[in-house]
Amino acid sequence: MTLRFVGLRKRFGSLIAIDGVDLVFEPGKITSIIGPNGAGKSTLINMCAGSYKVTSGRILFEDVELQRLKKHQIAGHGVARTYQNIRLFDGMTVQQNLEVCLFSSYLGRTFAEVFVPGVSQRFKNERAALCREALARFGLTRFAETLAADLSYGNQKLLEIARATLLNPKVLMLDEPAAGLNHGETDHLKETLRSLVRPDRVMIIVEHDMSFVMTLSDHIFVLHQGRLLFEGTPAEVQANFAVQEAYLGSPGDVDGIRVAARNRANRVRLRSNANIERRRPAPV
Amino acid sequence: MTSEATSRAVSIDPGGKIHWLGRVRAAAVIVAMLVALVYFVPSLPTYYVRIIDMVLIYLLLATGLNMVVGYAGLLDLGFIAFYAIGAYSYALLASGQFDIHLPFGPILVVGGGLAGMAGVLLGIPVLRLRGDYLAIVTLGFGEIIRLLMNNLVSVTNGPQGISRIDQPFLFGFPLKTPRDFFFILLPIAIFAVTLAWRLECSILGLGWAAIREDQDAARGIGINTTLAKLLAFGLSATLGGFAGVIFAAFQRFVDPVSFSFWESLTIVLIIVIGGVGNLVGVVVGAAVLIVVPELLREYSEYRMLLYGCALVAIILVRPGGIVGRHHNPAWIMQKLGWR
Amino acid sequence: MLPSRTRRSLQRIKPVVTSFLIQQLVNALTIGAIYALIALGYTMVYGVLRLINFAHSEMFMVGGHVAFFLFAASASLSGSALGVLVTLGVFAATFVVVGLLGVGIEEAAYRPLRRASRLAPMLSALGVAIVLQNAVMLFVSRRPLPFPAFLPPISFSVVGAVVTLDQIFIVVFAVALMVTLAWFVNGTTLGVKIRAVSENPRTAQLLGIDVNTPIRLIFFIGPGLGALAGILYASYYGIVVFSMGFVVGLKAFIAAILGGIGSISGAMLGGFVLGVLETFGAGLLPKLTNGVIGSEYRDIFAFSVLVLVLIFRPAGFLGEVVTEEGMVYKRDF
Amino acid sequence: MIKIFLAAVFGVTALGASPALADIKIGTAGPLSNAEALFGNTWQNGMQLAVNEANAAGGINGQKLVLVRQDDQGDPKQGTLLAQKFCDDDGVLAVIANFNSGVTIPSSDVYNRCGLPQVTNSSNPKVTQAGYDNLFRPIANDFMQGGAPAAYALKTLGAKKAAIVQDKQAFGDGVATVFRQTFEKGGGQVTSYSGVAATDVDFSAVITRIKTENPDVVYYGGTMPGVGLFLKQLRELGVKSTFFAADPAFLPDLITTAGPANAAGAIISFQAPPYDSSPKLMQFKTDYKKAFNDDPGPYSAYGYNEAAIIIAAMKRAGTSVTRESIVKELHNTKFDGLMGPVEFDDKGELKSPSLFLYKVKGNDFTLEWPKS
Repeated sequence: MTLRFVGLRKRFGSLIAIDGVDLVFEPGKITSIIGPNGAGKSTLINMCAGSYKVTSGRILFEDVELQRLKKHQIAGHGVARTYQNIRLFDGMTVQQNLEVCLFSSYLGRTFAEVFVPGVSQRFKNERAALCREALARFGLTRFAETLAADLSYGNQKLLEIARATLLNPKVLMLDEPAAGLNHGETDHLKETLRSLVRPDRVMIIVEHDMSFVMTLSDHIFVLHQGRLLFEGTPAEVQANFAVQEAYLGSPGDVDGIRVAARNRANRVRLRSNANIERRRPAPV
Repeated sequence: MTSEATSRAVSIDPGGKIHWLGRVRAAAVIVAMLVALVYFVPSLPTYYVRIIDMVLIYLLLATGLNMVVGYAGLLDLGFIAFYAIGAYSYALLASGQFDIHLPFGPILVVGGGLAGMAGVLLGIPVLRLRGDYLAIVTLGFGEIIRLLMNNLVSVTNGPQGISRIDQPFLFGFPLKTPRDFFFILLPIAIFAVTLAWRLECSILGLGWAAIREDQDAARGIGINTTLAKLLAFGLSATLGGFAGVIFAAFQRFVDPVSFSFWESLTIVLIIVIGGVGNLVGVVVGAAVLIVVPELLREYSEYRMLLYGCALVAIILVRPGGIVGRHHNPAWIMQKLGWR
Repeated sequence: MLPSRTRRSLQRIKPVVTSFLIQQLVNALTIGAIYALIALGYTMVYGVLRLINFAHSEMFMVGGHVAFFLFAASASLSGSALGVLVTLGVFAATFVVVGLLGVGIEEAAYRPLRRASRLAPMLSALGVAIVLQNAVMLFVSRRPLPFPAFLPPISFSVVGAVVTLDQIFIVVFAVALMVTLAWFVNGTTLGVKIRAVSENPRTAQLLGIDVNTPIRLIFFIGPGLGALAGILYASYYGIVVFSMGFVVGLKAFIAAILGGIGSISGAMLGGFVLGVLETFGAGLLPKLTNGVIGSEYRDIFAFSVLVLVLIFRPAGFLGEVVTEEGMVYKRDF
Repeated sequence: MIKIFLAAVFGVTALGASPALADIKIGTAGPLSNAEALFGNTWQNGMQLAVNEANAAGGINGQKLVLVRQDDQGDPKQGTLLAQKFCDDDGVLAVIANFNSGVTIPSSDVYNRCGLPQVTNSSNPKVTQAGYDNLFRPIANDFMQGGAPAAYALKTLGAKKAAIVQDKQAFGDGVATVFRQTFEKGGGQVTSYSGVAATDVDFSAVITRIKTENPDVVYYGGTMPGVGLFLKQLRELGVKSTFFAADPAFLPDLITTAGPANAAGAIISFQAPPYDSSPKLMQFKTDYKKAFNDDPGPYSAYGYNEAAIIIAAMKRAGTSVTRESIVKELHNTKFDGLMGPVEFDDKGELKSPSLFLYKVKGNDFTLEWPKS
């Protein structure tokens, strides 16, 4: 039931983003990956989810080598993720954003759904029921009919997580869930995430907000320049000198508020770049 | 956009409680309208019936294309190829060309099947392409098919076309006049539109919408985009094939001229002018794009000039299509009281 | 060791073959140059608005007609020493007239649709194309009009191949225009603005560039070049006719795609490549296959190449590589 | 533009020909807004001329004749739609349709179903295949059009080798095929049989290939402007072979397009004797020029002839001018038309089709065959 990265490497052209990382993620825990910008945190998630091709090494989960699979197959194995820059189906309603997650389990029955009278309504109700839980858990019930694009930033983040949970994943990877949320939202998010822990679920969080990470995680991996710098409990991490070096360049203050603040600033810039890279400009 | 359409369709009445009264009323209205149609149309002058037949044929085509363009967001500029395949399969299997004379019914199935297969086969190589790149490749495919029809003289009789195609029979009744064809076309069109609507509301339709919105994220939640896209290509092509078979049986003559790039554009025009992704729009668009040129008949050679102006005018006035996004079948059904 | 007769006959055939190949190459370059010129218009507009401008082919056709009447009007002068000047004048005038027409069309038919889905302007362009073509047919002429040749009918013989002066002129002129354009886009401030807008309109706007100026400019230059192509084409083939736009336009657009849509040098390359492909398909394939594949398979051949190129290199020869995600924009449909 | 659109939709009868009830309508459908617009338009002008003359002479039993000109864009689909439109309009007693064989074949089914007398200008042999009783073709079919030049090339010119080019349209393909068959049957050798596109303007590749075959004659099956451009480039690339083309090329534009020097010696088949050969034709030419201040198109004379044949039949029908009576009368047509005597066999084909070969000399066409 554990997820392990074995000798994982990723290179973009000349740049080596991940340089031989071996990690083991235990189910039933919240494991966080932290590290300064460009440490390769998101790259790990992207490789695990199949968004990036693995240069070398293996990703083992339930005796399956995930890196050999196609993206949707990986998802089919119960690996779900959220994105650093939110990727919802903007033109669809919240309800649909969730419902479509049940695609693979219902596709086989499409014929019945289309041709057998009544069946479609039954399936719809089944799916609606499943969605209702998720909606309720993330407090999105009253937005069910809103277009995802029209949601507030915070709710969009929640919806993205909700969408991931609807695949009831055995591996749940969240890429900066707290980014850009205000205090209240962050606390609420924390509660929600805790409630998502299952004994048979690996939960991975990539996050810059130190206070968030420290209070939420059971185990932390610290990445630095594509290598594993340190791993341990929040306490151990906070106590560790190397980590402070890597992060602040100066020892002392690790309560992370300032760090988080600075990194959030960086991140905003990062995201806007990412947007431009990801898709060519919309027409004028 | 199909979003609100499906939303209404899926989330009316979470409890799934059925309002029988409303349903009965809606059903009654629809049946009444159908009866009126079936009673009224044949009493029109044959010329109008023929126009309506044409509208229905193009409605079939547009419904098919709408699955690819409107639902899955894959721009296809070569859709006419499948129409051509359908038409030629009837022309070859029911004419003196090879002296094969199969009945209409089976060929309808065969033609649809062949077109569907072609749709999948042409779909496989272009799975990686999207947007205008896909559009151009499909344009290329469309032209290649037409040129093949024009050049493989030994098979298709080239530019001369295939004439004297058999009179189609259905259940022993000959299909001669436009009226006969109206009675065949109407149910087929209704079937096609209903099918499309049910698909739009089904999980497959949702999957297509997700691919249209963000293909990568769609894969991320386990949608097999390859399969979904090929289904879209195949299903739409099949409808195109049906339309083709009927067209050939209707005209009793096929030649490559009828399958030019311009025809492909006409079908795209239909769905865009009606309202992309909205079946009601498709119906309206088909009606407009076929009827307007006929209205302009009286202007003789000035016709196309006015037609062009009309196109630009319509697009400028309603860039999103004549029919608004949320005026979809679900909306109509609700207005009729179906809940 | 071949029997001597065969060898002699081979020696006799050789020059024939070479002259044949050279002749075909000349043909290819000429038609290619014209395709390239028209392709520029498509590629510029597409580069900025991501719009397949179906009306561009009609700009080419209108250009031919405008020039026809300008030449007719100035016929009296053209004989004299002023001939060259007159010709240049006609070129310039046509460029301006059609350029302005292009700007007008953009104002009227495309700009209102900027916020709409990308299919809307494309189809509105289609409507404009229909209007222009029929307007010319109805109000100018149905007949193919004999277009004057502004160059003396001099032809040279290069190892048995016939090369006419206007063929040379067309290729040189086209290349010159494209070089100028490339310089304009890369070397001048206006050009930089154009590039900025085509890179990312939003950002350009944020940087305080008025998006409309570069766009107007593009809709002036693109059609203008198309019109010049129209003149070259008309004088080379000796006619202008209202229906000459659509097919040539489609081919030029394909050339633009082949070369890499959005790239000027790409359009150039694409034009020449398409010219070569067509000539090969019509001139050589039948010879190589002993008529098994006749010249009527030329277009199938050309289209197949297009399809293959796009499938394996969607960016075309010189376009910047596009990812699967990069091919589509949020507001596509 | 919106105004225009509304005007188009609501003011349907504003421009259009919507005749009073008493009028007798003759419908015609041809390409008026596509690449073949020139042919369709000048063809219909020819009919208009005949109709005008008939009206000037008092019409039919005092009833005025009206020519309803429609545009089928050479599209079979629209051809059948128009056929239905004419069928439904009881005022229409005869049609001259269609121009393209590909349109005539499907539309003839429709016309036949409503018994509307149909006189066609499509030369494809298949057109009369169905043996419809109401379908008449007062022109030579492709067999004549393609055969005569081939025979002439073999016998008179003693040609051995021919290169054939055709534009892959029903017409071009039809005549070219016949030319090929006749030429080969006559012992000639066809060095190459190439297809081009009707929309092509650059034939240099094909011509360069033909040059290497150095044939005695080159036959082009196709329409303008293709013919003119082909001929021009043929000469420019230094191919000296005798050039043959079919009647779409019987246009002054051929000479203007190709240039007199290049066009000189080209042989064009046409179904009417020279305009100056008979006063009737000269009259027609001048009348046409007067009416439309333009030279007749290649099919104007045919159009005039076809209309005249129908009008004659109407006259013979006497007091009861109906679709049936016109069909009956058309069958026993004995009419000395613009282009010689017109009689129909039981299949509706012209009994004694005539074909003339013209040679381009300077700026006009001079009769080459048959030498009278």
